Amino acid sequence: MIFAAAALGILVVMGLALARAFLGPSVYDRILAVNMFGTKTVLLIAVYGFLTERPDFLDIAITYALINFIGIIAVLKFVERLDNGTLPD
Amino acid sequence: MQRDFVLRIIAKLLIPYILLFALYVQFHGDFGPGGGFQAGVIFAAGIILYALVNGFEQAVRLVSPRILPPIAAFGVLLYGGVGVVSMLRGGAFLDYNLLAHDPVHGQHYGILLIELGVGITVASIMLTIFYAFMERNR
Amino acid sequence: MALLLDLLTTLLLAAGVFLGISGGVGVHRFPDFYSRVHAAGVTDTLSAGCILLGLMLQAGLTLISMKLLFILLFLWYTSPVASHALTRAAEHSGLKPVLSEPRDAS
Amino acid sequence: MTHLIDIVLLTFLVATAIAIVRLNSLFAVVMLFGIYSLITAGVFIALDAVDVAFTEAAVGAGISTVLMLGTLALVGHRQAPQQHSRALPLTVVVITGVVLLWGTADMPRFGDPEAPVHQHVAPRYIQDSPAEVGVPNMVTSVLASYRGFDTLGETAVVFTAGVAVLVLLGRRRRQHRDPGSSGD
Amino acid sequence: MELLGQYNYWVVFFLMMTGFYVVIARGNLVAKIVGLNIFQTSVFLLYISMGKVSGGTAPIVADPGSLYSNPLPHVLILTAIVVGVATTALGLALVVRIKEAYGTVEEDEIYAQDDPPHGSAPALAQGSETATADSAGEARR
Amino acid sequence: MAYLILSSLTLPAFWLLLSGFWDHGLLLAFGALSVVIAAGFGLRMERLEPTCYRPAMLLRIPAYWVWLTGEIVKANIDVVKRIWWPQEHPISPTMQRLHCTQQTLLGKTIYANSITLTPGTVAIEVSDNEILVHALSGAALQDLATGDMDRRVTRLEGAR
Amino acid sequence: MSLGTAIAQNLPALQVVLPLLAAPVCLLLGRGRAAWAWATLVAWLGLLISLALLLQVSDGSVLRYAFGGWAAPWGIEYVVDRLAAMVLLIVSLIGALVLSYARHSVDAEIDADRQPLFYTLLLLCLAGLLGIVITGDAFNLFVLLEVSSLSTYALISLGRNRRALTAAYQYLVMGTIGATFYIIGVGLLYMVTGTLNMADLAQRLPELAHLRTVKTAFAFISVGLALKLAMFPLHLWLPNAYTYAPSVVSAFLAATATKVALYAMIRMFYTVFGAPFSFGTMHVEWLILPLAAAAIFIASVVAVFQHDIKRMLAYSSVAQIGYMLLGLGMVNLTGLTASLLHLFNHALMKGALFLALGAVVYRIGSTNIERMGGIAREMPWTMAAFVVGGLSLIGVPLTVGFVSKWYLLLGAMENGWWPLVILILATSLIAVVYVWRVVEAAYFRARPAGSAPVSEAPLTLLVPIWLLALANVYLGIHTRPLIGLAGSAAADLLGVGP
Amino acid sequence: MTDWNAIGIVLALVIPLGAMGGIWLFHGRPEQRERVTLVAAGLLLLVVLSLLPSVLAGLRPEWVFAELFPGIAIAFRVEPLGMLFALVAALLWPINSVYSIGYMRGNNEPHQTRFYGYFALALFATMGIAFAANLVTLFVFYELLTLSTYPLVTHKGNDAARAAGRVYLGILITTSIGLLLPAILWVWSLTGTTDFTVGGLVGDKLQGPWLGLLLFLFMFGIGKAALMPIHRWLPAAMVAPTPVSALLHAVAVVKAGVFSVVKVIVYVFGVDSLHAVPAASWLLYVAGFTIIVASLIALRQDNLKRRLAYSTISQLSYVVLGAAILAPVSIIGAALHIVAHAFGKITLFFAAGSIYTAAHKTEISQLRGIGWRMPWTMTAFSIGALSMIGVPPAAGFISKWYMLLGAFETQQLFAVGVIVLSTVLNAAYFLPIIFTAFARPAEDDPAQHGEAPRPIVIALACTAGLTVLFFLFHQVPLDLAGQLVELPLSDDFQPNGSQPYVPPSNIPQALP
Repeated sequence: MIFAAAALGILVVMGLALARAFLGPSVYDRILAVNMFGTKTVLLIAVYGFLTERPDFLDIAITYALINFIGIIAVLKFVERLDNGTLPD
Repeated sequence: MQRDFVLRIIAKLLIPYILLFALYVQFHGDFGPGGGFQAGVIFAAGIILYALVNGFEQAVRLVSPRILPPIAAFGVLLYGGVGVVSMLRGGAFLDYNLLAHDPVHGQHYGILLIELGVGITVASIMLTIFYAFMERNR
Repeated sequence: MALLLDLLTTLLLAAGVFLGISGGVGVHRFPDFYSRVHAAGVTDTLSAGCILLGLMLQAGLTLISMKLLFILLFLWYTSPVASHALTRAAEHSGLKPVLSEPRDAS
Repeated sequence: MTHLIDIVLLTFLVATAIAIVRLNSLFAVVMLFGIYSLITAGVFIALDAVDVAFTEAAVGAGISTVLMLGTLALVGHRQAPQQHSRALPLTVVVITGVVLLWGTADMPRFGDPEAPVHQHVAPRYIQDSPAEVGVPNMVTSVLASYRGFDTLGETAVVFTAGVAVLVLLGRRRRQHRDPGSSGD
Repeated sequence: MELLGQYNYWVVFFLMMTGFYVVIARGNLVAKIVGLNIFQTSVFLLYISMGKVSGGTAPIVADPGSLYSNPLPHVLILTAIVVGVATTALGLALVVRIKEAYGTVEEDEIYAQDDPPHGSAPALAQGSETATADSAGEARR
Repeated sequence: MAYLILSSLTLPAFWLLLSGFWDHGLLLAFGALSVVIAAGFGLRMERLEPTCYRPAMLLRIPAYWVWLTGEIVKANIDVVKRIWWPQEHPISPTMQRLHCTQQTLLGKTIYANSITLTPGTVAIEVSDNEILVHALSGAALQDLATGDMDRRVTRLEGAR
Repeated sequence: MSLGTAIAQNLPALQVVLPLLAAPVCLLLGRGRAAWAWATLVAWLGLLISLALLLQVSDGSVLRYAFGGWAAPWGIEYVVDRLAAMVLLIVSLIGALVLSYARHSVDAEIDADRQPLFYTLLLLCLAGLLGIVITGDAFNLFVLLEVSSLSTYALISLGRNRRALTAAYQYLVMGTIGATFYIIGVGLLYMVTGTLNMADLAQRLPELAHLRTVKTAFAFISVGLALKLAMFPLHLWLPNAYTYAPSVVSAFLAATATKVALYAMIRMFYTVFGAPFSFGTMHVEWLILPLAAAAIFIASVVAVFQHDIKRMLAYSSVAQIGYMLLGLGMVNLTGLTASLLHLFNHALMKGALFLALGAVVYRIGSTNIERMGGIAREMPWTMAAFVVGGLSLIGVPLTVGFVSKWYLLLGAMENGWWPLVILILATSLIAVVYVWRVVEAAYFRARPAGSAPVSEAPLTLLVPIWLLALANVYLGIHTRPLIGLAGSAAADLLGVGP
Repeated sequence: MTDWNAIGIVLALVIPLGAMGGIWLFHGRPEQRERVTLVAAGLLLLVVLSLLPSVLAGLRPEWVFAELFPGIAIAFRVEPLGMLFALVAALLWPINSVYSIGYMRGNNEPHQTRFYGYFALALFATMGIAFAANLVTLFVFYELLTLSTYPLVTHKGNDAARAAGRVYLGILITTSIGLLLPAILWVWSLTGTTDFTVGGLVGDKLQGPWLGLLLFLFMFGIGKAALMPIHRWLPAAMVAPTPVSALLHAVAVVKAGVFSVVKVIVYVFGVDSLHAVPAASWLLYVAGFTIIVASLIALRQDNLKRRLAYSTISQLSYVVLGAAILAPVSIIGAALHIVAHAFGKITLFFAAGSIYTAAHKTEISQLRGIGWRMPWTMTAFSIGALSMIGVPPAAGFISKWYMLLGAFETQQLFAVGVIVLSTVLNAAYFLPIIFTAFARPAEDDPAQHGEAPRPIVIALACTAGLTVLFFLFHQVPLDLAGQLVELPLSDDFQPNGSQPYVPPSNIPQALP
């Protein structure tokens, strides 16, 4: 039960992050929100594993964390290439 | 070279573990989630991280794009080879039962090998694709 | 003992979720990008730590715990790097922070 | 409980999808697509499809997004405003959607263990594969053994894509285009 | 719950149609690819939804007597995901080449260049430059 | 060399802890192979761009972590307060360049990461001997400016 | 276990696996010439296999091959019946001829460093197409469809004109939508039946025919495949794709790709859903017939106004697909026979025509009708083959085109659809017009001013062209085997005795 | 194929085809090329003649090339009408070849290889039409003839020629695919066969108006018969060099049309069944209309070849008329008219070409006094013209006579009237030419020219002679034509009408 509550709580955080991602306003806010969303997903999966008593999903959580990180780095590398003054919103 | 070293150092620290994790996923696909495809992608992702952080020239020195297509071809052929061997042993294509004396062992070997083929192909192809995009980006 | 562990887990998870929600709220309440980074940092560090630790307590001294530990380590390794890279990129692109006092140039 | 998580995640998905339709910045669209994939992967986990979630996370949120970003870096992230009327696409989409919804009426209930899907082919995989194939992960045994040829095809698809991308973007010795093609 | 017994499918269909709409309504070639991905991803959801068994668990052998979800859709979708990423990669590569060849990735401008309606083609290519340039200032807030 | 020792210890450990099949010959063989591959890549990267590793660091780092965790907890509490009770605990974002004394890149990296890891402060830019820090409040920055963390990291680095 | 037995027992698998595994080898070979030789060898071996398969099933037996030794609904099986064998034969025949032809043409049109890749893709495409034909699994069909589609997109994009890129992109988007629609349909079918095997589906669907889900699935599969086979309003990708692709690719695709998609559609309508459902319940012919008629008429007319001959032939292909669909929609034995015949014959004629155009491109670098003026005097053999193909396209007796059109007319008359008879005749007349334009330009115009004199195409190009052209004539005269095959395949489909 | 006759059929087809190959082979060597043409023409004549005895003896040699589907075959059978047609074509090809050599060389025409090559191909098609055993075969060779003559029509290669060629091809192909092919299909779907059958195929299978419709499809589908209003291609085709106009548009092509018409009426419909259907009688009126109107138009043409062309249209409709009268005797007349008109019209065209070659004149008004400069030519012209009008001792008389006989016998007063009126009109447009050529004094004609080159004159003389000879010795054609309607025609049957004709009892006497 506690896991369920925790999962719900994490979902709430994810929702907040998602809202920030939609709202922006700057591209960095979005990236930040995406990153936050990703790490919360990692936690959610971990909790979910315990919730369903199949904790061997943790590999997926590791993958998520990894992919999230690489994704963020890729986004930042992309943003770096943009010429000044033409930031996307 | 000295700019942005935080990222580079952490990445370099992490990448061997990422690769090892990928290989873990590769070889434990039988027991848990994962398998050749996921492993291949993660392996490629590890190298991609390196390429992102260190730039194309440096990444090419780590893994040359020229060797990748042959590796990918090898992966497909490994997969197909398992099928061909099972065919030569008198079974149908990809009938792993015939790969060992015990069918279940045969299945196990067969699955390991073809997963390996998938992993090799996927990793090298993903990297090839990424390199191709990155090269244009220079 | 088991009850104690459960209780501890409950506490840790609750703390983690609370911290997470705090971070989520902070991301909305704080005025500019740079300050939001701090709020996000809350969720990435202690929130994640509490939750994972709580789970580890449940799993005991097993491989599952080790994996949870790996996740935690990974998060703690990468999240500051990501934040740093993010703010660095923002700074470079000319995104100006909202500051309460003039920027110290020293 | 898993249903609740499922519903919340689906709600996130819908929100993301709507945002993708409404946002004009390609960059944001691509990033939201990354999120979309990530949420999808979450839904997959909630629906017990761990292997799929694994793959979707690695591919959709990872490789696809990275490739899209790489493309944006090359082609620019600006998008021209919509000029065409949206009536035609909307009509097509609505018709397709209505057909699909019409078809749901006779679908088995979501999660129903009595659904035909769970009655015919799958039981053998679930009951016999551990003995026949000897691999605990049924997805792996189906993927690699029962439907091993599909997987060979899948590998071939990946290989094809790699070769295709090499054909398109690989290093070339000389350009071979009609005049009028302007490099960027 | 009985009434909403198929909510999953409904949502999935909505998502599918959203992706489909993006594919056919957007003129930007990259956006089309994104739409295609959303479309396909939603189809994956459809398959996985039908494989779910209430109260079931992931199809990896666990305690005896567990109820497992159907592994077959998972296998199919694993394959489909791979196909999807392959298509995406190829599509994006094409977009890159189109950009190099035409200088734009907007469908209308490409058609205008290939079959100039009446005016000169290059004039049309500048149409998009002003389209989203106004976002720069906004981002500095 | 240091890197080789480091990785020859941690990589197999990582594998074994992930795998959990400690008595499965085939998998152990694959594990060995995998470790060799991963270490091979690591060495290759190391050769392309060496980082100065010191085995001694490995011994000192747990203690640092414990201290850092404490800092993180404190900082978290501070930020959470500012989030929920903005009236009582208003934020006052500040940005400042701080001196840093680490000599190696690794050391600077650890310092910068530590700064970022503690909520309330973010290292934006690291240059030769300065770190540009953004802080949520002047107090957080003041803490940092005392140089406590800087010294600890430098000690961890084990300067020659 | 001797090699011979292994091969003999695994022919259905080898048909697809051989080119599939030959593709990476082709990539490993690395040099254009070696890759070509290897690909050609493989293609000819594939032709031999398909001939052997045809012989094995010519008595009406059905060959079933279970991959991995897993029996049908659990594993993937390959099914070869007469219909499949026939389509396999034409695909592998075209593959073998096109590859034999490819060397010089590819040398001229594709950079040397791209050539191994090109042959790799061509082999993959071949493998995918053959697989679609032979597979008995609805999902496996999708996978192989994607193998062939992806390689096709890349092959098209190799065309020299930059519009090849947009054509490939357009095809990619539409093709992917089509494939996605297809898997939606397959998914819905799976949802109500629990199986993916076509034979199994066919067995289970009749009792589920009342379900809306099945009907929806039918609609999606139909639309998806219609996109792939360029059915009339969904054909927009085809003209550009065929026009701007390299010559070899145009020939290969025009002769095989849409045919295979049509084959898949026939399989779905007749084998999986069954004619009673497809036509009795869904009345898909009410949709197909008007669209096919529109395709035939509009595309034919549009073809007349094209300046680029490749484009003209592409529009003609749209029209010809209309003919095939027309036969399909007649829902009688004759119509279906006509459809299958035309499927086969159109591959022969379009193969010959596009290969001949490839030879023209090889020499003058263009297929614009203005620049082809008087070319027949300089390339008499090439243009003679073109004329033979053109006559076949028109449907002149003693060519294969006549055979299929005749059966089409018969099918229409059998149903008493006289307007269709008139339509078929009228569009044949339009075909005369567009073929004649080329003949007039090539034979009765002077070479455009300032064009350098050219010589006849090399023998390596001419031989495959002429093999196809002669096949057009030979099979137009000795019609028995083909008609027998198509007729019995159609009878198999309709379940009305051999 | 063991039978000589079957071999004969094959040879009759192979020889022209081989000639075409040979001509292409000797591209650029005129001597060899012309020799090939002549040798092939001679051989063909011999082969066709060799088939004659068996046909006269009542045999019907057959050769099946390929059976495409059950009931559809490419097959050949030599029957009397086809024999007659083949004979005419084979007889005139050598003569025409001689003429062509003179004409082409005399005018220094380009693309001679193409010319001779397609000429041989056209002959191949003609032979195929003549011997076709069923509608499908007929159709195939009919189309081949159209296509193979296109290069000849557009021989000049200028825009005018190409435009004319487009009209030519457009009308012929459109009608054949749009009307003839459906008709064939209809027949096939009705009867399951398309073989020409004595007594008709569709006789009892179709009712009144439907039969009329089928007849309509056939008659206008066979565009080469040039029934109005689809006659436009024929004047258009006159842009071709004269040998083409001569052999093809006086003999092969147009005769292929009327030949097909007769064949269809006799072997597909059957005279009896058409007789029984009022709806089929429109053909008579259309034919009559065409005869009269075409003659009237011919009257107004000043260009010699155009006048001849319209004359051809008119004369072709005689054949149709003869068939449409539906009396056995008139059908004999129709068959004979195919021959008679061929001889006459080829002579006229030869003469026109001769005038063009020697004097480069194309208009009738320019011909004043030319008769004395080119006596051979104009004499032959006169004989041809008389044959057209139907004056003894020229061939035209015989055929017109039989037709008239049939018309009287069936009391088709309309037909009688048409024949009489048209004879007057024929005279009206031919006699002035002769008059101009011989009786009007030559005007200022600075360029002194004499007779045309010798090959032309020889050919001209041959055909003029044939025209006369036909009048005198028409037994063989008559026998053949008699077999067509299964009438035993005795040796002493004379065309002077002294012996009353006894109609077979199975032919209805009264008008429908």
